[in-house]
Amino acid sequence: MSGKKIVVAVLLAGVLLASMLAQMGCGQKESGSKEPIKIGVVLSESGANEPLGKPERNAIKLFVKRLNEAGGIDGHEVEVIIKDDQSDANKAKQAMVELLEQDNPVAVIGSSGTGTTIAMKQEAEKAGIPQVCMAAGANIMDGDITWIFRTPPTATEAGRKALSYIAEVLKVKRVALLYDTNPFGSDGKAVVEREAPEYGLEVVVSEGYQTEESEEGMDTHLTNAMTANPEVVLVWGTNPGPAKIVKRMRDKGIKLPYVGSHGIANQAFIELAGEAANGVVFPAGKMLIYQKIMEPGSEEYEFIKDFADAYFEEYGENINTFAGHGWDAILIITEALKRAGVGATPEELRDAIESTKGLVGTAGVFNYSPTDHNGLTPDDLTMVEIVNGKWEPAKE
Amino acid sequence: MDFLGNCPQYIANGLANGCIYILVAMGFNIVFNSTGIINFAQGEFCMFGGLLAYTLAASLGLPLPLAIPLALASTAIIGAAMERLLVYPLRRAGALVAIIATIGASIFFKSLGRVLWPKEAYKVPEFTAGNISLPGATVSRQFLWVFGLTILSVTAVYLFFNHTKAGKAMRACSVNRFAASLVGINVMRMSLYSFVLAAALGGLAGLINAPYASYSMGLFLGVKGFTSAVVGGLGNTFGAVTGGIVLGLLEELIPGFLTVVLGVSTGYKDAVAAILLIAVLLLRPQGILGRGVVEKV
Amino acid sequence: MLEVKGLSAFYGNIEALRAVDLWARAGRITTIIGANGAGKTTLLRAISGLVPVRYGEVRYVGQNITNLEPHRIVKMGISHVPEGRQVFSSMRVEDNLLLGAYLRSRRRSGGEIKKDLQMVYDVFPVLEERKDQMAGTLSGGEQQMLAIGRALMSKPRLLLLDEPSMGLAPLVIRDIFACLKRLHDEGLTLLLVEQDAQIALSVSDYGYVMRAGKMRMEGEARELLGREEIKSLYLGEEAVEGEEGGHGDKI
Amino acid sequence: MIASNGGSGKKRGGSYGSPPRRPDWMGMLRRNALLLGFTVFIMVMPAWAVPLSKPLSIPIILTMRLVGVYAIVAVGLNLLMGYAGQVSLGQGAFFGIGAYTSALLTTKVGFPVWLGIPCAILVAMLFGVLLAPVLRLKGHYLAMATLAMGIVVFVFLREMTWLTGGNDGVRNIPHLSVPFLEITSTRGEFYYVWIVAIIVLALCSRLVDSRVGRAMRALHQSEVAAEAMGVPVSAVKKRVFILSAALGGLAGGLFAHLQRFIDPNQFSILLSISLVTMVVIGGMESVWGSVFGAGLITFLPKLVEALPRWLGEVPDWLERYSNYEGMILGVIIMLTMVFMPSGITKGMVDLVRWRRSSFVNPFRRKAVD
Amino acid sequence: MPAEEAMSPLHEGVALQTSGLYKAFGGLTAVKNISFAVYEGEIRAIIGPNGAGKTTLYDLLTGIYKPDAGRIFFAGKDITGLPSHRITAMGMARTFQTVRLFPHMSVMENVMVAMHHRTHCGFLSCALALPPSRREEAWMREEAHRFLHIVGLEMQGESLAGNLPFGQQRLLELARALATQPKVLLLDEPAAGLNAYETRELGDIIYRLRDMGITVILVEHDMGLVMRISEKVMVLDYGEIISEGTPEEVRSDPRVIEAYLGSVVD
Repeated sequence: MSGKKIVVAVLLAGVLLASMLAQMGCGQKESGSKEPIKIGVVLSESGANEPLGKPERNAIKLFVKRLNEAGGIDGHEVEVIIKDDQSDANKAKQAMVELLEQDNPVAVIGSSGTGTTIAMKQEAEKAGIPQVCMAAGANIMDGDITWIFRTPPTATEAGRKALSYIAEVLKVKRVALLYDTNPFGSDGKAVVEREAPEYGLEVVVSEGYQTEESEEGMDTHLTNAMTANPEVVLVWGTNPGPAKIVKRMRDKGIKLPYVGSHGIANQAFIELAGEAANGVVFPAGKMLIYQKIMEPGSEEYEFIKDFADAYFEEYGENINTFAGHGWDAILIITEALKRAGVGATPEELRDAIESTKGLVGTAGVFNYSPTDHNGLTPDDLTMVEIVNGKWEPAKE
Repeated sequence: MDFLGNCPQYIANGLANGCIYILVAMGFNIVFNSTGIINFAQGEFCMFGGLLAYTLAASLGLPLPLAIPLALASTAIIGAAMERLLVYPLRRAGALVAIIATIGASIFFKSLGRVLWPKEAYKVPEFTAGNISLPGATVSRQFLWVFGLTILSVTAVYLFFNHTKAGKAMRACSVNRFAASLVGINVMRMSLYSFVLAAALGGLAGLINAPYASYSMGLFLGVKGFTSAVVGGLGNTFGAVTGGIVLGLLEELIPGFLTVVLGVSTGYKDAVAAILLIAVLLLRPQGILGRGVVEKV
Repeated sequence: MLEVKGLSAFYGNIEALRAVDLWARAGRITTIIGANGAGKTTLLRAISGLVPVRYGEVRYVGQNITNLEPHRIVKMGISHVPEGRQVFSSMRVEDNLLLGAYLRSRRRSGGEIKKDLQMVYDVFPVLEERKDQMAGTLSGGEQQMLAIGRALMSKPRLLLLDEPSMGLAPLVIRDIFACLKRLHDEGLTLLLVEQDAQIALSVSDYGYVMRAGKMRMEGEARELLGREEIKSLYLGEEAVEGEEGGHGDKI
Repeated sequence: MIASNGGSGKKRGGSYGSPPRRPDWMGMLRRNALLLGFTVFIMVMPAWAVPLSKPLSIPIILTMRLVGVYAIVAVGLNLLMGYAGQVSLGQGAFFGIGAYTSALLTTKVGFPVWLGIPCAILVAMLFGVLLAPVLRLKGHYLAMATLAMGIVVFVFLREMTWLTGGNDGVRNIPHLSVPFLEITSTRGEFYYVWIVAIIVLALCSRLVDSRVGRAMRALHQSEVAAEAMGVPVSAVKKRVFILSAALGGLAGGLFAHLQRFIDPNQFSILLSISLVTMVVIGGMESVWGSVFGAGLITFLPKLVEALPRWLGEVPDWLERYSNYEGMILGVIIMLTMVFMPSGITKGMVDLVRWRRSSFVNPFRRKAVD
Repeated sequence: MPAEEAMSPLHEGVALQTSGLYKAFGGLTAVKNISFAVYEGEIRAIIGPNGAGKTTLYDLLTGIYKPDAGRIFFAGKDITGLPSHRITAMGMARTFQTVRLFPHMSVMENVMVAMHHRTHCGFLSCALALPPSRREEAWMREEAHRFLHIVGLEMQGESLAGNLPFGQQRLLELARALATQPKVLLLDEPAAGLNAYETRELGDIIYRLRDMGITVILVEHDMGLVMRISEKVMVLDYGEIISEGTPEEVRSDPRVIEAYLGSVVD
């Protein structure tokens, strides 16, 4: 017992010491002329949504760096406090509360995934602070939407875009839906099953798969789906599942058209699926192929080009959709701050965001309104087709 | 009926997955026989096999016939390191400690895999691309490799255990460790060999499970492999063959049946292996062949 | 050939051996007899490195082999036939025998191993008849022969035998001992541990009697065979008890 | 004392009078001293932790709420794994079942929270009863069976969308409450959780030193001997399993109302494994060790996350700690098992006492013991 | 033993009786047709060479194994096939050949475990430390102390069982078995590993137990002890009873001598 006490004592002493050190270290911070504007960011930098969180983080950091170099907002620097939620709703909520309690940010950005965003949303509502999320889940906007805004197109927009493509361009009726059993996939499944009748389509089978399954496992799902005699295969998931499916489909000589989700709007899909990727059509933000569908010199074109060049210079990578979502999120907040003024209350800032109109972002033109906090419409999306391993605009 | 018409395809898919499970399960059995522990990091060996093959073949551009043996050898070295640094020091520890230590290793390996290969998946080159049509089913050419290499590995392992001195010595250790040390077999060395062999088998499973490998595949394959080992009778090296095939087939046939005949969600597919594992453990712990060992008090 | 000096060993917390001295001369059969629980098995296991030695030392042809790893000791030419036979039951008889030659390089002495295998088959013809059977299916006596044969395959200079008679029918015991005698005649040194004093001493040259982890008596085998005290050492008598009562170690 | 009449020798000159024995209350006091000390420590914690949180950049109280929740479930797991020696890699399942029960009852049926949590306990216990047959298995088999159990529960939580909402999860779960009072502040939640946790800890530390606890520990060390001493081994195991399920359910219930949003992915195998890690690092057979383990595992990422703020600019890799958190945890687990198999708390106690007993270099070839 | 006697209802004064016990493991018959009766207050020794089936017989009696054939009667009831803890609760306790203490528990706790079946407080009562459980706990401590006193370990109550020297571990095992309040106590090689002094002390303790009314059965290799304390000796060889009688009778029985010393060759 006495040994245990000693341990406890040592621990206590350690904590006290650490706290003293920390206090010393903290004194140096307040050197800037004006107090910085704090924006909290919660991202999935690890875990299942890591491919989303990392580019988002890069974009946000880059945006802020450029903004501050340009003098910040009214001479105030912008400081982002980035936390990782590890793709876990519980950690996201924890991170959110930490931000609220410790840093008093004017707004928060986050998170990358649907579950994590919902966990944060509840806290944003409770605290009354604007939140801009980068998750696509349609169900995020269920319930109260006072404080939450979003930058990416949702499953609803993407789903509608894909369904209208199936109905109007492909002109077929029977849809086989394969979806990932993860949150992204099940969200898409819900949207597709709900919206399909409006486009006169019939979802003849919906088959859930797990993205880790082997190609043969996917083949079983595909076989199950083919029993229903579909005319098109619609796959709603993130890598690598859709790549396995399309590869398998083409290997087996199934010639049906393959329509994907915006979850495969990245280079990784092309790498993973190889040859089989050719002919795959999916809805995506126009940014993906902006050089091909936009007029050079137009506002959108220049905005995206600026972003793409800066991003490439900083990180040596090409932009992708997720980086774009992060860029849009911080853009929307900072633009609103400029309009509402640095000292704006959360309510004023929220109203400023809600009044955003015609703001050109990477994902499209944002128009928020009291009833619509998604900002985008299906028209901000475009159907992309993979041709020879490159993204091309699909025939409309 | 549609379901019956699909059956050849389900069976082909089941066999292909079953082959992978067999390789993983044999790894479990070999280690269990020579050390008496279940290596929870066995699935991570598959991860290393697949991802190392990717790095060597796709990133470094080595030709496949060179890249694959190198990937296997590296995985085997990882296995050896794990044995020397973790299993050997714990040779006298109880089951609980061993279980947790190998779980620790599995967490470590997985995280290491994520740091080294952070993307959600990598494409491991296939040995030969393309596919073959059979009546009622289409299989990839890779399937032939999987099938062939599994048969080859099982045969090789069989020959090793029955016709080589080292193999017989390893068997002797698993039959009677005490007597093995009496005839001059270095029992701890055999434990090292078993890890090397198990890691190599796991690595092979990981890399022929092509074309996709990711850091997260370990748990998935580990659970399936262990289930196969138990279904075939834990410790029975060749029971793994039965176990792997049974699990592989059930895993494709049951969801096929559920969707096509009953129209129930296939999301439950993930639970097939787990439920089978619990059922076999409770009802027939010696495995369906009944020749495995049942753990004593 | 083998010299044990002041050997003490523990089994867990039990002090199984207390300062044991022993000398096995080359070319002779030395026997240790004693009732069960006397520490005979522990002694053999300590010699072959299976039980750690706490105090004392074991010397074999002049070298100190105390606490060497078992496989090194086998390599030096000491082979141990364990109590209860311990054959590899789910392996073939011939594989069992070949495993006995595990430490010998097949490349260098492949021919010799074959010859030795034939030699074992000559000594125990029944093993040749059953060479493809699983060892576990043999009878007790056959398993004992297999265990001895396996030990011979390492080409030992000293053979340690632990209770070769245990659980066997008298006729079979006689066969086994006849074989041991024959091996001895061929020049092998034997260290035998037995409970069956009569048969063991009758084939031996020199004998030790153990009781409660100590050597209590030693002498030429023939002489020991005649002594009455042996019986009391086995079946216990107050006289013996009293003699040691005085110097029992304190705990 | 009736003892030694009749026998021929009474060696130790024992008198017939009452033997010198240490009064029982001394031990009780000592045990309770730790408990009381800890309670005081927790109760005054906000006083010093709140002002410290900001400069340290570690949200101490906020994190401590979760530590309390994890401590409850880890203590339950420790009873099962550390004391009774039955490995479970599926404890997250009971946690999830508890969380979902209370969340669904309060959001869909309209139960008050203070009724939902007891229901969570009951339902988790019910599942404990249903799943108890796995206890027939031992060692590795049990470990794998419980792992499978965790997977099955996870898949069903995800797939039974009509009940659980599937991946959409359950949201807007009410705050923790006692009758007539909803608790919404962090500090309130902290006290709520820790009062429950301290009660659980007190009960558990009593339990392990009682008749039942002794039976548990005995069967861990030798089932045959325990059975031979009249301990109904399988019944005791089963009860401990159900108890640990109940504590899992309780913690899950609290968790649901703290987080107010749950989805199946929070209750995957990873949770079970990190619970095992807490128990192991804190120390098997140690109620307080589990609290320490829960604290360490929960605070470690916070500490690393805070480092950049203490040190100013730090390299990018340090900032992305969560990427290699697994490596660090894995190494900690392996080192603990190799060098301090009884856990860090006990290992440290041993080191402090300069007792080398549990610190024999395991890499040495020969152990002369 | 004549079979008809074994099959008949228990005689007055018989503590434990078996009839025709058989147990085989794989192909090996470990125990063959064992029938015997032990009378109340007797000290009975079972001896025999290694592998004679003594420990298996114990395992059958205490319910660790189920016999393939035959019956066991104890305390007037047929206890064949009952689980171990039930048999213990009925009043038969045992010690183990290889000490099976609970090494990480204190000496006192080891003994208290053995009182499990005599106490009743459940999880709730124990966790809440309700008055009944506290009373019970106090009573158990007192009882445990009493048993430790019998074997002379009362001073070591708080030390860890695993840290005791071996001789004391044997004694503790004995105290633990006593704490189950047995009518019949089965000792499995209690003197193995003890020195002469300790063995002698053990003999005295066994006498004392007999005087307390406990029937003692012991399997033992230390013939000095066996011959000194037992009233009747039973000799097992190859799983069968080959001789039964007083120590003197057994010692001079040629079959016993042969079993131990072996037959004369030539």
